[in-house]
Amino acid sequence: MSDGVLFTDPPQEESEDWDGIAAEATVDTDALYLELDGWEGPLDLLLDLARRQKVDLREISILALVEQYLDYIEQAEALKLELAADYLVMAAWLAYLKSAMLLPKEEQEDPSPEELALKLQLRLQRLGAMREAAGRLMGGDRIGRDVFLRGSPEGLDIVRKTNWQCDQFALIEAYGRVKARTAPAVHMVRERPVMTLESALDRVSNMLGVTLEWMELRDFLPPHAEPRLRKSALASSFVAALELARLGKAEIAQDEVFGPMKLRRVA
Amino acid sequence: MNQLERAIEAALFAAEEPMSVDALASFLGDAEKPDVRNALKALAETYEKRGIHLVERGKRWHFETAPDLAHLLRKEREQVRRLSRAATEVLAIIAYHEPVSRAEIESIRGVQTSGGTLDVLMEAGWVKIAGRREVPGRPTIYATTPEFLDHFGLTSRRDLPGIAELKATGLLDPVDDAYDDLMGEGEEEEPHEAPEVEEDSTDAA
Amino acid sequence: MNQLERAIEAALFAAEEPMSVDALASFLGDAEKPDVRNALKALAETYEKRGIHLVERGKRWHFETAPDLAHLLRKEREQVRRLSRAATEVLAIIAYHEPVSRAEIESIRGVQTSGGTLDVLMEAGWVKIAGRREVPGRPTIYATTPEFLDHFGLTSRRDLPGIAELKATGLLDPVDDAYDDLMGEGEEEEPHEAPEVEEDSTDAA
Repeated sequence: MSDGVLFTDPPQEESEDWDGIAAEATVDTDALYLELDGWEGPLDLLLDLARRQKVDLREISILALVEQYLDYIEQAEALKLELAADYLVMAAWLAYLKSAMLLPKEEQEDPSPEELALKLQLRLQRLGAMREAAGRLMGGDRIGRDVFLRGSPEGLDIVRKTNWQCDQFALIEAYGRVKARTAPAVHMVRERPVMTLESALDRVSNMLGVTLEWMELRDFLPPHAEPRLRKSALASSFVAALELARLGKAEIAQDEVFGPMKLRRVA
Repeated sequence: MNQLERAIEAALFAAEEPMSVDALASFLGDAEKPDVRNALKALAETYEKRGIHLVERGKRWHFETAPDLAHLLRKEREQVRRLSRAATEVLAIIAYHEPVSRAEIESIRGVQTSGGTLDVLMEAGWVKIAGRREVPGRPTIYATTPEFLDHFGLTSRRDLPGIAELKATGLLDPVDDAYDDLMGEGEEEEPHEAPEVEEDSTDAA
Repeated sequence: MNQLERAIEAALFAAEEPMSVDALASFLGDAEKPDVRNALKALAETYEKRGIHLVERGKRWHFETAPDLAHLLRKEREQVRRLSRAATEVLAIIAYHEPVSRAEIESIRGVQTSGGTLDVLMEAGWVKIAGRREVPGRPTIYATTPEFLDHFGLTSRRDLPGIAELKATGLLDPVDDAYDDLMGEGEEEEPHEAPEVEEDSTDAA
């Protein structure tokens, strides 16, 4: 690093990107200026004061810097400006540093004032370097300001193409499926040996009319019927018996659970 | 290459719309129109053999990519997908009955067929529009393509098994009969309560 | 001019985003990456003196207008959004120190950084969260993006103005390290509040 390289005044055109703070541009060194709102913290102010000494930061007199800062804060207070707390904290710390630097060395405690001063100097150097770098970065060829991209790019077409897969078997099977599904459906209703409730009702009430004696439900079933018809007849006759009982045309009796159900006409 | 050419090149590149000679001349401040015209011609010549061309369209100039590179600038991304069950059925019906209208397809399938299904088959290159049927409404009719035969390994449509063969292989048996056959004798005749569902499982392996 | 150069020229011209060598090679189908790289270099050279330049920014290539024509093209164009001084500084610190935590940024600036500043930079697409530092508290660390290089016209982070000198003079090192260096050997073992920053190796070509 050559002397002064880091802290040459940034090129003027950069200031257009700096948001209204522009300490270098607006400040007249001789005039009283207070821009505490503009400085982002005490370090910022210190850096600005340091740059006013117009020497390389490595050779800056920390003592002089401290005095300027304290003067500055004093002026601000005289003007009854509200000072952010961190400016005052820094002022206190710098006042301590100043007194320590003025005292004979032997009485110093660790860390030494030289160390503190050096570290402050190092910090200012780093901040200054970054500020300089930011200026140069902003001064580069920026898209939309210095260089321009294609106004209306066509864009690259990405065409999605589907490669459909199917095979002969699937095709034939599908046709079979359609054919099978839509073949005219002929429903053959098988004849079943059943006794309907109506016929059971007729049959039971007719048979009841013959006698006044108790008859077992079984006796109402058609004799010699095949087993499936017999089952159906039993179910229908049972319901018919219940229906006749409900209508008051018949009485039902059963002596024991699961015993034979008996039926007779109501006289 | 002179400064005017450079400026025109940059201006046309960055412009959002094609620019006329007038627009260019006024944009570039003090440029004379004949100079602009000459510069445009020189630029167009320079670009003639490149990947970008400078062209005049309706008196306005702009850059565009060379027409012969169009195929390169369109990237096709292929994606393998299995034909859905519904599409397979429609394809089969077209293959067996072609040429066939959509209404006929629907009547054979017994379910409505979405237009998307036919689009898929046409996109796949297996089905094409084969004209219109000369009946009221002049419906579009569909047929299979040579690519269809190709893809399915058929020499001609006659290679498709006939109804008799389908029957022999059991492919025409209603599902319940086939079930009964498998189960011995069918004691219970079950009602077919579930209506045919239009399936659209694209990835049914 | 060969076909590959023409194709690359056309593709980059038509593309809406900068393209990497990889993207170009895969887009152009069967192009070999070394060939693409050579073609890009040849093209960049061809355009060097023209009104349009072909440039590499963070490993991605795009066309842009020549910087010296800025004065012609700038008019009527919307100005680039202005960054506040705070945002500018934070961006520079991130770019020169990346990846870097907010505490480290603040220690360099000597002032608290509002979250809004980082948000602005992230919204602009120039800064991204680059993970967390594996130290107590696991602070979030930030780094710049390819769009940052793009926007500021940098080929890679090594192109950052003055970064080599800053590195050589130790101005990118934490204050305590620099102090120890100055003192010869560090007599007092001081805690490094800002741990050594790992150099981002992604753009070290």
